[in-house]
Amino acid sequence: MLLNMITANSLQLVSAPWWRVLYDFSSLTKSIDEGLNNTMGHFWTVVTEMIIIGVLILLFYAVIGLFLVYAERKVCAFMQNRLGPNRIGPFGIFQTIADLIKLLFVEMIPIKNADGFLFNLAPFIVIIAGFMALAAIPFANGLHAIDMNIGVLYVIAVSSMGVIGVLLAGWSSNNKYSLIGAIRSGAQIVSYELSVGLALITVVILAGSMQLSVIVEAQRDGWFIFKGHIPAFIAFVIYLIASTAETNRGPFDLAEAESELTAGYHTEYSGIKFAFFFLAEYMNMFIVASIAATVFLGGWMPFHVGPWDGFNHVMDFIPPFVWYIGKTFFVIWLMMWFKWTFPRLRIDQLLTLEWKYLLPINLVNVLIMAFIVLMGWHF
Amino acid sequence: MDKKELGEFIKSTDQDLEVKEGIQFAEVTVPPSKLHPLAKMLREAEQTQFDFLVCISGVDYGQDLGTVYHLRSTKFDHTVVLKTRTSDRVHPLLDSVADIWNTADFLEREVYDLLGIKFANHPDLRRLFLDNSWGFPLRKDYVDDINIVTK
Amino acid sequence: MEEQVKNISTDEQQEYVINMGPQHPSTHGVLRLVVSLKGETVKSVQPHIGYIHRGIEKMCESITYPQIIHLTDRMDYLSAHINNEAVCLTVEKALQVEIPDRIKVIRTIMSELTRIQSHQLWWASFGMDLGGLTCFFYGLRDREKILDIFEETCGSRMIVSYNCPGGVMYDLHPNFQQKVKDFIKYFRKILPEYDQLLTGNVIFHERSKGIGKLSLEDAISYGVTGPSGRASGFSCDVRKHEPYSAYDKVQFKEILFTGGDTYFRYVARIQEMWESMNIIEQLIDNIPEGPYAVKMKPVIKLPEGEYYQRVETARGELGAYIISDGNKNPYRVKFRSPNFVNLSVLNHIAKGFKIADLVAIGGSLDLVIPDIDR
Amino acid sequence: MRSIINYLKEVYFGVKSLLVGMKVTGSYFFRPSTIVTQKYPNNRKDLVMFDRFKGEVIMPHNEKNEHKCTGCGICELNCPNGSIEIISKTITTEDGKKKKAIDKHIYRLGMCTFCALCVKTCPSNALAFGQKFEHAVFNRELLIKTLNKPGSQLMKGVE
Repeated sequence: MLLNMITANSLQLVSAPWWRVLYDFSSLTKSIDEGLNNTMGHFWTVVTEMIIIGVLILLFYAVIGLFLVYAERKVCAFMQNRLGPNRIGPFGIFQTIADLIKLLFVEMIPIKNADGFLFNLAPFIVIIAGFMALAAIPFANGLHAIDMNIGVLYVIAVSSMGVIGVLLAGWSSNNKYSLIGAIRSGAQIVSYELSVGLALITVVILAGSMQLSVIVEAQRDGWFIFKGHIPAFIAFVIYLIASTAETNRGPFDLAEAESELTAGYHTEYSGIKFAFFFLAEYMNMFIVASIAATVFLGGWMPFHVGPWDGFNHVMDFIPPFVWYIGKTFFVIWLMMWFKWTFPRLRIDQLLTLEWKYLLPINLVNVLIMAFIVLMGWHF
Repeated sequence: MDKKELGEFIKSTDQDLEVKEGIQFAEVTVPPSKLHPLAKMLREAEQTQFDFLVCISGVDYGQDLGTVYHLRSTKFDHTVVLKTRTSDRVHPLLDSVADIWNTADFLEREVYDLLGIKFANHPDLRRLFLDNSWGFPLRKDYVDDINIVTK
Repeated sequence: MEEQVKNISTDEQQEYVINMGPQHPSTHGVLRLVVSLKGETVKSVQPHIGYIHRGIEKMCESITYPQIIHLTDRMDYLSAHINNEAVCLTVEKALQVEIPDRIKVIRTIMSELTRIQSHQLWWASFGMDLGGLTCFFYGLRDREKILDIFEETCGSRMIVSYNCPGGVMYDLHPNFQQKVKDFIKYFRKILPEYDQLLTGNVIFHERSKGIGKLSLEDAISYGVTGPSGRASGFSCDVRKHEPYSAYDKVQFKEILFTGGDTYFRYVARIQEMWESMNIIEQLIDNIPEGPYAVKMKPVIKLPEGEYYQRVETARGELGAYIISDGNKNPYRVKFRSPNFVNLSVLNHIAKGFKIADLVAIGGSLDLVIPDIDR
Repeated sequence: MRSIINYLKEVYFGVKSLLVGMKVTGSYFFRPSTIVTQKYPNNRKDLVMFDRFKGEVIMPHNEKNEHKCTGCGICELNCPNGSIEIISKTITTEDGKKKKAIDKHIYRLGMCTFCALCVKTCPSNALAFGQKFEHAVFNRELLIKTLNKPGSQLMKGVE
């Protein structure tokens, strides 16, 4: 009944052909909102919308997580002269689904002397942090769960919440390797938060706003990575490095450090709880990549070159959502490339890299960027 | 120095030592009490400088238990073999050379583990491969009905 | 709950002890390291070994000399051919058998191929220890080519059992020469890639330079041989000092460095791969004609006496010490295995470094656990 | 000033070395032709092992179900781990003489280390290596094999 009404309403309001929606989701979302408001009170509208968005994000989370695991395995396989998963389905595309089913049915081993409550809580904290960050990301024109005016700040704040889960997991496992991994992770994320923040601030200075939709809109005539001269590019590189470190991925995967700490903070986890950590790692990667895409590479904005109108029209023809996904996956691919090329850093070198190299460069970079903006030298 | 000169040199330091020209190397048979001083002398003497202890092999000679030391000098590239044996099969005790060559630490632990020869003044004489309850398998009188299968 | 807190709390006196192994990704086998930590800094490392102690020395006392050879394969399985050679040379020395040149050359080529494949696997696993997983696959990919050459000639890939007293088991396969040449040509192109991926990498430099420094005096005193010893300047290459097989006929450098840290142990092995290729190239085109094995008696009995033969495996000096009482079985066989001795230095050089460095140092010593336990 | 230049140099060479490494993996990523792994169970049909490959010890029989094993027991003696056992029987030959012959040549694949001593030392070349390499079975008993086929006989002219 409700669904019927929503679809009817939306179809009424969208007079243009259906594929127009692909280029601007705002009319669709607006019509859904209005339709709901007409049928029920304001409170229930909000509740229903929350449920819809929750379910959508949950599905998105699962699909993206599964796909990224598969993509990672294929990418690393190709870099290592291997075929990668190729058993289940054509080119092994159902491999991760099979893995997921296995993880669902696998026994969850209870840990003696583990702090049961915290042990069970930790994976949820990790995964909730990912969910919350996903809310603020503009996926396409008008496809945006909450458009906060402090979007960048919100994302930075929320995405670093995951470390609490990691620390809890490491501590409550009552395993020495886990504890070392968790403490490493704590030190690592606390330091790299700085670089992530400062790299984003460089762009915030350029855009003049923290609202992600405004930042995307400001890149209509050119992405910030091109508009911002060299400082924006440096900020992008620093953001890539720091966000790789923040997501605990190689070459900064010290918290897991397979050859040193077996599996680090999630050594003792099994079954679906392990799957949560596993999924959260890929989801965090997706989130940082999509922020990089949004802030530096123009989000869902197509690639435009100033005076070339014909070229710009062709670019406009590709839907914004595809642009967004494409850019995000490009950044993810870069991060995978890092992981499968470099050896791991040591914990003190990791901190040296942050405090001796990234932070000073970043601070100087912010200054230069502020100067450029002040003088109006940017495009 | 070749094996003949080495033998003569060692003989000149102590007339009581039994020096034999073996097939490959000069072989010196030392009583257990003289082992450590001789080893120290060979390590430090200007002409020999045996600074590299190649290996310590424990041998069960039937009546006696003994150890064989292969020493080499990295400077002169000559080798000498020291042999010592003790007839005490219950509490065999030899002097440790771990203070002269660091590598003797592990090599002596191996000998102790497999033959039960104890080394006095060894820094950390524990069994290496086997359990404490295990016998000493490289002895000729070692019997193990479960693990040794004879055709 | 209270008990739990007591277990976790660490005060100044209490050491944070972790067990690395026996099942641990970085020990490449069943080696158990009891590591005392202060924070992340290693205070002491106690190796606990013996998980795969099979009593090879005891077993050798009850079997004949040709049968011993297949057991030596299983000590240092990565330099299986060279281990075989140690026993064969000892037996031949004792019986004073004159070995024709062809056999010597075949053995030398095979030994050097073994050395290359061992170093390739080491490179692969060392990269993995440092966290660069791609190295593992590149190393194994190239090693596969050598294993194919082995398989074609010897019938098996890793544990070849190709040597026998008096020669080798089979003649070289007709394709052997061409395949080895192809491999050398291929590997000369690929080896610079190893350098690009790892040797030149700034992260690798940070991880390896100055880590686990072993001085020359300590290297000699601890008896660390092989590339690990030579990285400290310990001139211990048996191939140079006491040439066996055809090593006196070829020109090659002994790779010596004075740094003695993880980085130089790494570079020493990379350089050895180049040198091994040089040696093979000198020999592969002029393998003399002749029989591939000398006719030996069906039952080999060594004359009474003691025989010691050392060879240079991929990891250091392997000594085979055989005491014979004139029977067809040896009276006592002792193998001076390089890994066992190299392991003893681990505590000395890993002290004061981080856990991650311990893994790197362990990897750079290139330990093969079955050779330690025997 | 010098320290700043050194600092920048360090950053430059560091980044450069990282890019060199990334070039290697990246170039392989775009060259799928360099993939070396095989889809093993699928390519089973065209998988040819080398002719000297030591898969298992077999006793070749000719089309008349005859083998060359005289039952001398040299392989049993030479086997280092006792994986060969020969059970012999006494048969009466055509000209009425009693003769020792092989009843069962038992070969324990599970204990075999493929040292090739039995094949090498066999005086009548009765043993050889087979090419089969997929030996996994569910029951350990199945690894104990009788090499001579039932009803087989000694080949004429082999002593």
